[in-house]
Amino acid sequence: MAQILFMQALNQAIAEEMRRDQKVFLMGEDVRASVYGAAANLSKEFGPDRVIDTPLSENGFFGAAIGASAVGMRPIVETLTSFMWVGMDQLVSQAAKMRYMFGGQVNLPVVFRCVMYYGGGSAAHHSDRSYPVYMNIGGLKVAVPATPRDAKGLLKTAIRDEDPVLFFEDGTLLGTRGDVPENSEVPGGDLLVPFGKAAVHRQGTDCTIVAIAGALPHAMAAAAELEAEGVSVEVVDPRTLVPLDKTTILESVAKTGRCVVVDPASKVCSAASEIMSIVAEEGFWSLQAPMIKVASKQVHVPYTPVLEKLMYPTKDDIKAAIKKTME
Amino acid sequence: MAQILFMQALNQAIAEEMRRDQKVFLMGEDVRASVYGAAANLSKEFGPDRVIDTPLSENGFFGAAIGASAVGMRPIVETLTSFMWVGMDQLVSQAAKMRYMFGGQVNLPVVFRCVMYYGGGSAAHHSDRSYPVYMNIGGLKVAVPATPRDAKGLLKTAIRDEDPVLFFEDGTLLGTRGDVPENSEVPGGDLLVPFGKAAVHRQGTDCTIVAIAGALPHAMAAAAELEAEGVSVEVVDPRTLVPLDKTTILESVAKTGRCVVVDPASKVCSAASEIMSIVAEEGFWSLQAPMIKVASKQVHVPYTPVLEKLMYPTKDDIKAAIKKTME
Amino acid sequence: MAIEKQKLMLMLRRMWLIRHFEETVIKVYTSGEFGGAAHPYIGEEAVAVGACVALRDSDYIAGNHRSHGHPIAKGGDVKKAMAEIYGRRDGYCKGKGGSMHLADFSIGILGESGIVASSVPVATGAALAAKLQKKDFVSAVFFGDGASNQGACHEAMNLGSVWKLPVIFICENNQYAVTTPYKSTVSSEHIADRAQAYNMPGVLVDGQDAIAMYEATTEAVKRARAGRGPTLIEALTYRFEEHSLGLGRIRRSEYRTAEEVTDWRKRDPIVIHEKKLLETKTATQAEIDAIKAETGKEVDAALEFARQSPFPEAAELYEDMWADKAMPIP
Amino acid sequence: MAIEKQKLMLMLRRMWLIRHFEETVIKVYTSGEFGGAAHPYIGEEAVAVGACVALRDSDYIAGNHRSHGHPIAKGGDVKKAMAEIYGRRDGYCKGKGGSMHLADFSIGILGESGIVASSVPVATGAALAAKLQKKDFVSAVFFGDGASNQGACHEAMNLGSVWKLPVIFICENNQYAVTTPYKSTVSSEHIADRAQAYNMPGVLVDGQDAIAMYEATTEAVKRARAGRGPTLIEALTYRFEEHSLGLGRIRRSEYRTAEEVTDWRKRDPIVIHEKKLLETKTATQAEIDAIKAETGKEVDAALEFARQSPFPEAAELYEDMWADKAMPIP
Ligand SMILES: Cc1ncc(C[n+]2csc(CCOP(=O)(O)OP(=O)(O)O)c2C)c(N)n1
Ligand SMILES: Cc1ncc(C[n+]2csc(CCOP(=O)(O)OP(=O)(O)O)c2C)c(N)n1
Ligand SMILES: [Mg+2]
Ligand SMILES: [Mg+2]
Repeated sequence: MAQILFMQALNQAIAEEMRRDQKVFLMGEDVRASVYGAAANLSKEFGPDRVIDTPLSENGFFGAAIGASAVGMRPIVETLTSFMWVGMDQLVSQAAKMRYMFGGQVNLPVVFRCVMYYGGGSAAHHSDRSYPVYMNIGGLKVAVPATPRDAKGLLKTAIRDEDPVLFFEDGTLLGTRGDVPENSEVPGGDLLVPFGKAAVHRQGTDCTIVAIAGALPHAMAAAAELEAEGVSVEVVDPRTLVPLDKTTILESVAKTGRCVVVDPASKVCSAASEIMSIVAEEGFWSLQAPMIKVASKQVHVPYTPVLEKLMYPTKDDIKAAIKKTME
Repeated sequence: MAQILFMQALNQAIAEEMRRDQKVFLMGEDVRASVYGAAANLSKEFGPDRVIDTPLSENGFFGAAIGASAVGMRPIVETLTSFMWVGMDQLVSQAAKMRYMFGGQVNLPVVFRCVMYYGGGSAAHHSDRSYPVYMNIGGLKVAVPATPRDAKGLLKTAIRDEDPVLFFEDGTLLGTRGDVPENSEVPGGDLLVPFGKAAVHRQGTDCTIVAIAGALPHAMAAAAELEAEGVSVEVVDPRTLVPLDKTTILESVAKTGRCVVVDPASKVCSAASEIMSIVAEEGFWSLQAPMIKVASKQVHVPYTPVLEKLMYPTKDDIKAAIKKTME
Repeated sequence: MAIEKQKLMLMLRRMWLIRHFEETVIKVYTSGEFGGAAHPYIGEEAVAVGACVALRDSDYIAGNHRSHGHPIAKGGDVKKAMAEIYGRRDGYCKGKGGSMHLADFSIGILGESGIVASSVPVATGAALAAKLQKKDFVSAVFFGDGASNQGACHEAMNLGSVWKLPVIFICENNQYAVTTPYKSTVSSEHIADRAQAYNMPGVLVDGQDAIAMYEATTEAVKRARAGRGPTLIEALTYRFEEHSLGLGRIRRSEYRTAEEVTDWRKRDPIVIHEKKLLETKTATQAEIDAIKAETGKEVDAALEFARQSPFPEAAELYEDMWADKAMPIP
Repeated sequence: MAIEKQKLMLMLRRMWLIRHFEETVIKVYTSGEFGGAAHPYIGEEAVAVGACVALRDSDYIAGNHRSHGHPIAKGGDVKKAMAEIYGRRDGYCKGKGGSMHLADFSIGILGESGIVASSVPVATGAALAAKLQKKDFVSAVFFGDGASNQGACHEAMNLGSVWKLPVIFICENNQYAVTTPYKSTVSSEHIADRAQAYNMPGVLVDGQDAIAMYEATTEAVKRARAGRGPTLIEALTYRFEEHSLGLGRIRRSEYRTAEEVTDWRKRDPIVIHEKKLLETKTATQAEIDAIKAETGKEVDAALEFARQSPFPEAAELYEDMWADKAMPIP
């Protein structure tokens, strides 16, 4: 077991899968120089044919990746979440729809690694947290790892998956450190975290927090502080949103009777909205109090730190929400 | 008062606003010939400078409309919802974000008329009902008229609005007929339906249906049939989703204690999910039973009619849901 | 270029297959047997056929909404194509795709795409795979004059060129995008001129002449297989029918004159090809007639097949979304 | 072309303003006074300045992430620009935009855009408005060599051309997109060559020479105001600094050589312009020194202004989303 950075976990996952399978390659803007970090040293090890710098043409090279995946390759595309709008047509009309519309004739084993920078003064054009959009579309798996271990294990799973995967890398977590087992320490010799299986990071009996991506550390901190105040909080991390492990969420709410959903995405039609709608419909009789949504404010991301810090869910917001449900 | 088609109501709204204000113009693919129908006769009346055929370049001409609106024009853009993915960057990065990111320096009075064809064998590439995506983004008003009267009144309001508006025209409603008052019959001499004000199309005491766009006729039919069975159903049509009139919805649920939300969009992260999350949080104590979501299946739209007809909410689905909440 | 008789006859066969197919679709469409949109390829047969006969089975193609001609030209099965348009389970996509989304991955047909220009990057990606896999297949993509204005075309052509990919961009310039003449939407004189902007050959071809298309494509294929990158071929052609079935409104709009249509109809690609076959004594009238008759029967059989094929079962709605069978449909 | 002294001196002034501004930003950035990205324009000053001095106040410009040079070149207020970068309420966007989103609609600055190429269609739309309003303003848009590969550029140039809009496309070819040389991403020899594909003039200009930029832009403006449509100007230039402040990782990657940087630094646009002013005896050294000193003080004052300006209040988070004051923020 080693303590490594989230960013290193991503790097390890890519390198291991590229070693394992010649069909896997990485493409994106400035990936050879690894401007963003997760591709560090990959071009040295794998050469320019498997670590490909692309022109600034998101729609074009997203499509090229999709096409390559349709005929036997396994591309990993690196991009920022905010640039996905530019390549949106390829994501929706091709990656998401091709398989169904062609009656299942084709698999598309392509992974889009979508970095979400936010919280660091990047302003409205560089701070999107748009995974809820892709949940609505269908046909795209959506991963939202919150720990280095899950980052590595889910990314390896994503690369081996036969369906297109959007893999959201939360910028606020990239510098966090956590235990990641060596492959030799795990059964099968490979750290593979399955899709569709939530992680219960903390057991509790009074209230459930469902915390998505970068919300997890805040949820854990809130839970720890509330424990001191005698409130027992269970923290559930869905890890993937498509597929969504609603069973674990519903079981937790059945136990606690209360639920706060924390989502760094914009509030309206968020992942939190979806989760709450499921609990409201399928877990209604478990609920002893209204659920509360703690999500980002429904404005664009302002540049100035004094405003930006008010945007996203904080530990205090979560604590306040839990206290309110406990009233 | 005249009985006119939904499509004619759109045509009247555009023509009246173009007559009223020289700054208003229409652009899109084949709008001069009015291939889609709502632009019928406009190029004859207003000439090719105010009814502009565009090249096939959604990102380019969406952006051109946004730019023109930023410097004093009031463009109306005609497109299909499915083609918005191609122009997504301009919708999100520019239309939605410009005002906030520039500190309120600019108004963007641009209307995108987004036709939603579905239910007629158009298959996955031509049948999107993606308004929930734009609800998440923020900065774009979202209208979903369900009657000819609202189509006309909301479109006129949209054209006069200083913010960008996405105006979704439900293809299943285009051929429906309804009462639309003459302008001379309405106060102020102009049929303007305000944004953010839901319509209660039918009063009831046992259960609330919130029905969006093309779901309305099915909801009304379900309500009528249930009345015969002794169930009193209230039907609420939000009319606009951004802004959303949650007060009317919550008041209705407070009265009925039950809620079924019907949405032609894909189920996950739908407008229905959002509305249910709001009621679950703010109307929890009114609820006497779980809410139920009746939305499109979470698959892409299949071509064959035998499968496509299973996609979207039907009157029977709605009736079944209401009966279930009444158990 | 001397072309073997077998290929020349194959061209005729496939053009007739497309012609019969489209005429049948028009006939049955009008009788209301199915709905949705269907974009006839009549008049443009030589473009796809000339190009595809220059390809191997292991090569890839992708196409657009005007979508029946390309797969048939590549050797697609008219039975499965017709059944798909009929929304039946034996269709190419089990009824899920319909007219605009025919595909046959078993013979390199990566699929027709309803979003204009959207398949151009995808086809470019197949060519990228050829390069990465060090295989010598090529990828050809058909798109319209209207499509050429889409950013997707620009990006894909640039990618194809800087990466020297074995991709062939085939623009079917049939003069209009729905009702809009390309002269009012394409700023260059010819679309082929744009090739210069991507440092690739741009070839203007008579799209009514299957042999000309075959020759231009053969050049492009050579270049592509040799690792010298893409070619842009602009085929000048015309659709003899309206943009799409079921859009009566277009017919009423006067975007093209009756004379123009008549003039172009005089340049029927099948007539042109048959004349050449006869003039060069490559084939006899009897051989030609036989091909016409055989393909007619093939399409009749396809229609029968389609009509007999069952509709999918309700449960199939939920199939084919995911390769992963464990995926729940919420 | 004889250019009035006033204009030549204005060029020098604005170049110095940008230079001081950027040097100050670099200095204070490194001291950690603010975060986010900031893309220095040092080395490229002549491009925006030469172009903007050829415009009127009533003309429009739009720009990109390398974003301080364009608005200052158009006559923007360095106080408001600096305060914006400091995230303060007196900034151009009240602190909401920051470095990448400076804008001043009162003098035609439609705003810098962080999404590469995204402002190109917007600027084209402003030109469309000129045509529809029958006004003679023009709209100029700055974008990089990297941006030229985006579909948005292709679509906007085509639109500008077919509609004969008064728009000027100014590509700042500083040789790289972050670490990627344009030679490996742009398939044409020069980006200006692409103009042919849109039937507009394509002009290759020495981007280190403000006068050359002024002249090329003046030509384009004439053409635009006369209703003859757009021009594509490619300015060959170089960024003397790294892509963006705060990206140490780029510095460590060897995408360009020290010699290359040194060589280009020898072609400092300010030095080149000053030399011309002296050689042609347009200005004395004293006049030049005075401009350098004055602009230095102006930027010092801007820094002071920015530091003194208050941060926005929490409630302002919810302001400016909507023109419509009645809009609820959910
Ligand atoms: C992105 C997109 N925009 C608009 C449409 C609607 N549409 C379908 S076909 C067509 C015209 C296409 O013209 P062209 O590319 O020349 O092909 P043709 O139909 O002439 O073969 C249009 C506008 C679409 N399908 N996709
Ligand atoms: C659509 C999009 N893709 C990627 C980026 C990340 N990015 C920011 S600047 C840049 C390079 C731009 O190069 P160029 O257009 O040449 O401008 P320069 O920075 O050289 O001035 C990249 C890749 C972005 N901001 N937007
Ligand atoms: Mg065409
Ligand atoms: Mg550059």
